[in-house]
Amino acid sequence: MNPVNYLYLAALLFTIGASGVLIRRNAIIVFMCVELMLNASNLALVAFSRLHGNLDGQIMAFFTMVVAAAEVVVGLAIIVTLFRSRHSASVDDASLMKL
Amino acid sequence: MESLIGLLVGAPLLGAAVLLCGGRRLDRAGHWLGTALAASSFVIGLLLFADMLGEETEQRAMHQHLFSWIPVNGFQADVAFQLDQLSMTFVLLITGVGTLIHLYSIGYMEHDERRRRFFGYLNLFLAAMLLLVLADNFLLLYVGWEGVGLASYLLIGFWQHKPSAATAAKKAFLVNRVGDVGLSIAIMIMFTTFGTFAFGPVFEATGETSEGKLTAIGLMLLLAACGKSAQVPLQSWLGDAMEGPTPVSALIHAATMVTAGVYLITRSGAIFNAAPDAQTVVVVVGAVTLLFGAFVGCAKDDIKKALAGSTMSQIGYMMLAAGLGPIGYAFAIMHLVTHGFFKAGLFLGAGSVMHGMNDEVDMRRYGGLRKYMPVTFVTFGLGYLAIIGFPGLSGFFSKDQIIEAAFAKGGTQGWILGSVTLLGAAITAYYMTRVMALTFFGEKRWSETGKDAVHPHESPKSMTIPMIVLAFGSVFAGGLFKWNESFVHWLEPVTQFEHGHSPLSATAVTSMTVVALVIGVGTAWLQYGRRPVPAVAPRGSLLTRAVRRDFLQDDLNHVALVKPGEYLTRGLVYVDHKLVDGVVNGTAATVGGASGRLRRVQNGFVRSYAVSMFGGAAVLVAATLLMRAV
Amino acid sequence: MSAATTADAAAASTVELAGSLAASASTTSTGEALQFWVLGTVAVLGALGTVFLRKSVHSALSLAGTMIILAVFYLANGAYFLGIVQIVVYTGAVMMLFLFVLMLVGVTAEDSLKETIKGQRWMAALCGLGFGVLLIGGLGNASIKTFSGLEEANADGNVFGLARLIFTKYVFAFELTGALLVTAAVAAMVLTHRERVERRSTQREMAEVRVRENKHLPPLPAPGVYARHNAVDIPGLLPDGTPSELTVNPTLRSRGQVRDVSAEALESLAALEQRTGEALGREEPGEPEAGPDSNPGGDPGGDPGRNSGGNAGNADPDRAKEKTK
Amino acid sequence: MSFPLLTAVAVLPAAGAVATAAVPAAQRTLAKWLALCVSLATVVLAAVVLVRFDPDGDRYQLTESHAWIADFGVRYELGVDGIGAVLVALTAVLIPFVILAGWHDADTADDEKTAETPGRRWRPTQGFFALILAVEAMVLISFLATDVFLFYIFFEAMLIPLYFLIGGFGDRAHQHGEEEASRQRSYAAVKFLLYNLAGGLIMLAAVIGLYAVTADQLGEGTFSLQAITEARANGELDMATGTERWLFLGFFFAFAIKAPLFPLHTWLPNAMGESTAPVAVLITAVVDKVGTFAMLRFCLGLFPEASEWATPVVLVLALISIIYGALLAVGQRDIKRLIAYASISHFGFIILGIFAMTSQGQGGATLYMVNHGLSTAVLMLVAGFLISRRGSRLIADYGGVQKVAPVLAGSFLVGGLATLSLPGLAPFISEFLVLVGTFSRYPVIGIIAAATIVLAALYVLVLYQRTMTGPVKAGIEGMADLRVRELAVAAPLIALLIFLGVFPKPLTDIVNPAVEHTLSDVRQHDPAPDVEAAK
Repeated sequence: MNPVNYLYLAALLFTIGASGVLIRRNAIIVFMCVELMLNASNLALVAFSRLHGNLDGQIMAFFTMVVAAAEVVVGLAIIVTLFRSRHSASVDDASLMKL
Repeated sequence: MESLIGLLVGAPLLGAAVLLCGGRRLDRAGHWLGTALAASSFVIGLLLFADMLGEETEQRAMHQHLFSWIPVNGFQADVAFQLDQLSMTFVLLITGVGTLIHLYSIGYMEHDERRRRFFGYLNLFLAAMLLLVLADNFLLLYVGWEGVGLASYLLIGFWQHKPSAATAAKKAFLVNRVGDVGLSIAIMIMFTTFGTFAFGPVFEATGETSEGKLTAIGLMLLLAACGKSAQVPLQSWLGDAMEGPTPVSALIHAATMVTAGVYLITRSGAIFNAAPDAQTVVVVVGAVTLLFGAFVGCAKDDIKKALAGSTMSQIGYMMLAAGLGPIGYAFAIMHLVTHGFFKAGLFLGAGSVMHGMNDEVDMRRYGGLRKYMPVTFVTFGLGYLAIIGFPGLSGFFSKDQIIEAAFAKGGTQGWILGSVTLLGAAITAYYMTRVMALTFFGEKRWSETGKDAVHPHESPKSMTIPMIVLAFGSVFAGGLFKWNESFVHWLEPVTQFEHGHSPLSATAVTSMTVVALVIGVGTAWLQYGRRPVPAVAPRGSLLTRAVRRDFLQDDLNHVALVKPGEYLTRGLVYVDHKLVDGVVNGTAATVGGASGRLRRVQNGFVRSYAVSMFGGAAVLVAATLLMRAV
Repeated sequence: MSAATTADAAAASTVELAGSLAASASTTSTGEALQFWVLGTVAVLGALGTVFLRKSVHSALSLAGTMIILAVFYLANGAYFLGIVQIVVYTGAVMMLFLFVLMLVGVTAEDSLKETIKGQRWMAALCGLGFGVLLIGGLGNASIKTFSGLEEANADGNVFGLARLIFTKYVFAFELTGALLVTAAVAAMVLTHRERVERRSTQREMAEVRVRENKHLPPLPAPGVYARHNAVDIPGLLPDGTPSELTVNPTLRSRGQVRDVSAEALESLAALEQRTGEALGREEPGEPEAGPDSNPGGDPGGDPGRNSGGNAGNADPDRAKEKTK
Repeated sequence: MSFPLLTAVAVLPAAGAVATAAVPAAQRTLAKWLALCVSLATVVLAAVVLVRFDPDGDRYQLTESHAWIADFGVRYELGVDGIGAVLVALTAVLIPFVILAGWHDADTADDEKTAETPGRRWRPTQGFFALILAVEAMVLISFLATDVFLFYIFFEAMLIPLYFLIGGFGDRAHQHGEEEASRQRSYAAVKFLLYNLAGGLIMLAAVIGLYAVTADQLGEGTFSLQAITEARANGELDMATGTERWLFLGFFFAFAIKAPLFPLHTWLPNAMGESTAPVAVLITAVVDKVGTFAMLRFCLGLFPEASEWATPVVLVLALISIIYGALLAVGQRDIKRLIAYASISHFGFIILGIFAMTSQGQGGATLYMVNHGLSTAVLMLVAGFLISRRGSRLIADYGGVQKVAPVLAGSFLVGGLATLSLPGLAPFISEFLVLVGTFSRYPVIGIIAAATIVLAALYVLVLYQRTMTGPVKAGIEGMADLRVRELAVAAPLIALLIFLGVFPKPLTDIVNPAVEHTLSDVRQHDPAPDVEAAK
């Protein structure tokens, strides 16, 4: 099997995740889509590491995971506070930056 | 001796400075100071005159170089004076008559609280006028030229509270400015042609350039002269200028300033001699103005305006003579001087009459005044005889010479000019007789009772003495000058006199002049002396009415210049505001609107920002791929 | 070291479980190809589900599925450690965190997929497609035929290899991530922590307030008064059958999770009337409604008496009982 | 190294500005006196410069040169040539009168502030005079800078204080009341700022372009005027025709806005009309001169060929400005706007003289800058005194002033006569030189320009007649004549006008050599008179 397939898959997932970020209004789902994108990139990294035969790619993926974890924590905290303040998890409701 | 020349100008200038900046504390003595300085300037003039007579005919011209005025590389203008016979003639006339009129004004302006300033202006005028005639280059002359313009502006508008006076002053200055444009352009042409505008070098170099340039210069100088000397077509201001106090009319608008044009043309005779076309134009202008002024003089009921018309006409004579070239210059100046005497005398007389008649100027409200103000009557009468050219009086000699010279021009031109001058003489006699009759003869058309009651009385000494002196001048000056051609020879070094060959003998011309005079006087006497004169002017024929309005000159200007000008400026103001400024503000508005629309893109929705981010990322990827591909 | 070995062991076992043979081999077996195509499809479906399912819980679950599949792919690609981490940390911890928050925000809250921002969806589609096409096109001209394999890299264990790199080459980054995690934890606490500024008011005080404001002097009605339901999210009915929002917990109200059953309650009442009417063999149905004007001369107050008393009197109990079932 | 005289000249007012701004709120009067003394001290320094300047010495004197932004070849280079010297003198001389005339201009604002904020954190009086001094400092620097970039910086920076002077301390007299006045003020201020910033922006592009060209051809780029002119002279630097023309246009545009040239003039009437008379004088008599000065020094000095190429257009535009400004002045109903349009006409003369490319023209233009500064100062400041008495800018509200306030009327008349360039007053000389200089190369333009002196007489005399003569209008009766302070403003300026009108030699001696240098930059010579040409 052509190793590039993994990359194709990664690209596909990444794109899907991105479109999800753009389409969904629910902050949590948007956030999940971000996670999806991160995972897609991780897949690509892992595949790269196998392609090149060294572990640096996996290290990158590892760091990505760590950072993702941190990001999730903070992000979810933000969502919760957001929800508390305006009783809704819709990203469109937090549109005070207009004009 | 030369060093005194500067003082000629300096004395009155000092007077002006002191009187204008001095403040109220000078109110009591100010007029005496002004008169004294004018007189001192006259005395200096006499000293220089005596000194000049001592010299040889050829060495008489004096120079005084004060300092370098405007030194810019090629362009060198100096403040330097040149006192030759021509200038000397003017100096004596200006300072002499000027002093007399200062004296006269002391009495005339007695009740005016701004008398100090009046004398300041008079001194300023003297200084400027002397600068004009003493300058040794055209640029300095230009300074004097505009200086007298300023002085006349200030003096015409002296009674500024009268709107009519203010307007007249403005008008005078503006019309003069038109002439000044001519003078400045003439100077520019001189500079580009000769590289200088000092009298000597320019006049010497006339031979080295084309006639066309000289004609251009000549015409421009003529334009200037027309403005200053109220010649057609720039004559319209002189009549209104009579709004000023009478002494002003006498000094500036009769004796001295208005004759500056004649001085200019005589002075630059060298240029005109080399430019016959320009000369012809000068002659034509002179002839036209001669008749124009004469007609106007016939129609006016305002005594000063009648005299103003006559001034125009007399200066027309001078212009004409000056236009004749070397055969005329001397006579032009001679007539100028004699005219200075008798016209000043006449104006002072008129002023004295007005003084006695509560400043009434309408001659139709005078009449039979000879009994009430004898001195005025006599002096005015002598002036009258002089101006109409009564044989033996000064006007006779000078005018007769001019008529002769006009015939001497030769050819049809000569005949035309001669007859015009003769006609002018007749008309002069006519309107002056009219003035005389209306004012001093006939039954009185005023009442000593009623609301506008007047009590005619003789004027104080300070006014009558100058009149008497001037009367003497107007009686004897001509004869003195004519005495074995003394005046002509006196001026010859400057204006190189040559005898014209008249087709008619001198006696013939003289007799014709006398005939014309008799005709004029006779008709006028029949019309005004015998029959009673209506106190209110009859409507008169169309021509009369036209002439009363200076041949509709002002209406013409109004229609041709003032109205269009007003519309033009209004239109331009609108254009500037709407169009020029509109473009600017329009641009600003466009930018503002555009950014306002662009602002809507910032809708605050995270997701639309995300879209643009993602799109940007896509573009970047595309770019990198393209880079690869290329 | 021991941790590493155990991890390796775990990894190995998982590899068996994943059925990926010779994962670290430079060549890919047909088995792996099969696995890729099958699981890949599922992963894509899961991703799509994440994006397009309306209930957030479902999205979360499908995402979790995708992640697990990815974990399998990691293992198949010889990233044993990451595979395990993916499952344990990501699918285990992170997704659970997501679910917690979901619960907090409201499980049933489903956001309509209807787009509110003009043109957003089209732009999104365009960008997504464009991006995907570009990426895939870009990968299209990559000419990679074979893996170079991870044998020597994973020679003494994948975890060992990673550890060597982490603690040598990437040690600073590692430290930084540590700092990052601590910061994140603190940040989360700070963000979610709510400072109580004033003393919590006691029950008595609240009662006094109510008296002062003179509203709801009695305690708020409990849900399920006159109700056939007694779930907390269903408002009790007032005597006239209309629901009373007051009976429901404000949180639910604010989430809009109040289920309104008044309508069905009312119609079930009507149905009851109906059936009782039939049971009593009443001729003209709907007579009680027409009552007042149908028989003006009829004995007034008869109906109610009959309704109540008669009903009670000769109603068949078991019939009624099985009716109510 | 010697004492940095030029720096001192510029720094003194700057320091004065800071000091004035720092004066505590309570002492308004102290601030005023401080500003006045500083400006007088600047006059002394400027006089020293004038004395130390040797007309026959080399072109730029008292030069200072220090590396500033070495990476971009920007240097702090000061130097004074004849033209700069007289303009420095003009600026230094005018500022004290501006300050003296504006003695009470900030009081109203100050009182209001005091009323609404007793704490008086904001100190209008101090601000007003500090801003004036700041403008002076910047103008002086831009007259002295021989480094294009240095010049540019201050050319732009002087907009900021002026913006506040116009907007913050504008004229409160307006026929439609206070708030209309303030609206007009802010409009004028913004317009002034945007207009000039637009010009400056384009100039910045040109400046950078210049750097690029020099960097391209001389190895390392430079902004130094002398370096560039030398390089041009000895052929090291040879710009492509197109490049040079674009750069020239970039510079010229900015300068044409600053020294309002039709059709870029419309900011001036607003700015002058809405600001108080002293500020208006500051704008038209001092700041705008930077524009014309820069045309002479930078446009001609840096881009000779392009200047020659552009000459016809510029001359026509200048001629249009002359006539257009005069006609619009005739049409104005607002005294200050009238003076503004008159200034536009005069700037037309200056630009005409500069681009006539003759020594008379350019010498005349330089003198014109000085004389126009003086004459406008007299006219505008006296008009300001008049307006401050009556509280209206409309000509129609005046009449018969000379009856109640003869001295005021007199000095107004003198200012007016200077504006119509009456012989004997300074402006005549410059105007005539410009006319002669133009005529000797472009006779037609010269004649048309000469004809406009009639228009000048028209608008001045009409203004004088309507305001000063005639019967005394209502509201004029009690009008006080010039006070001592006001007389102290008007009299010296008038004296200066007369003196320079009679004896301009001191100025011409300084200016002539500089003009020669400029002409040699553009490789032009005066046309010889026909008579000598014939020989």
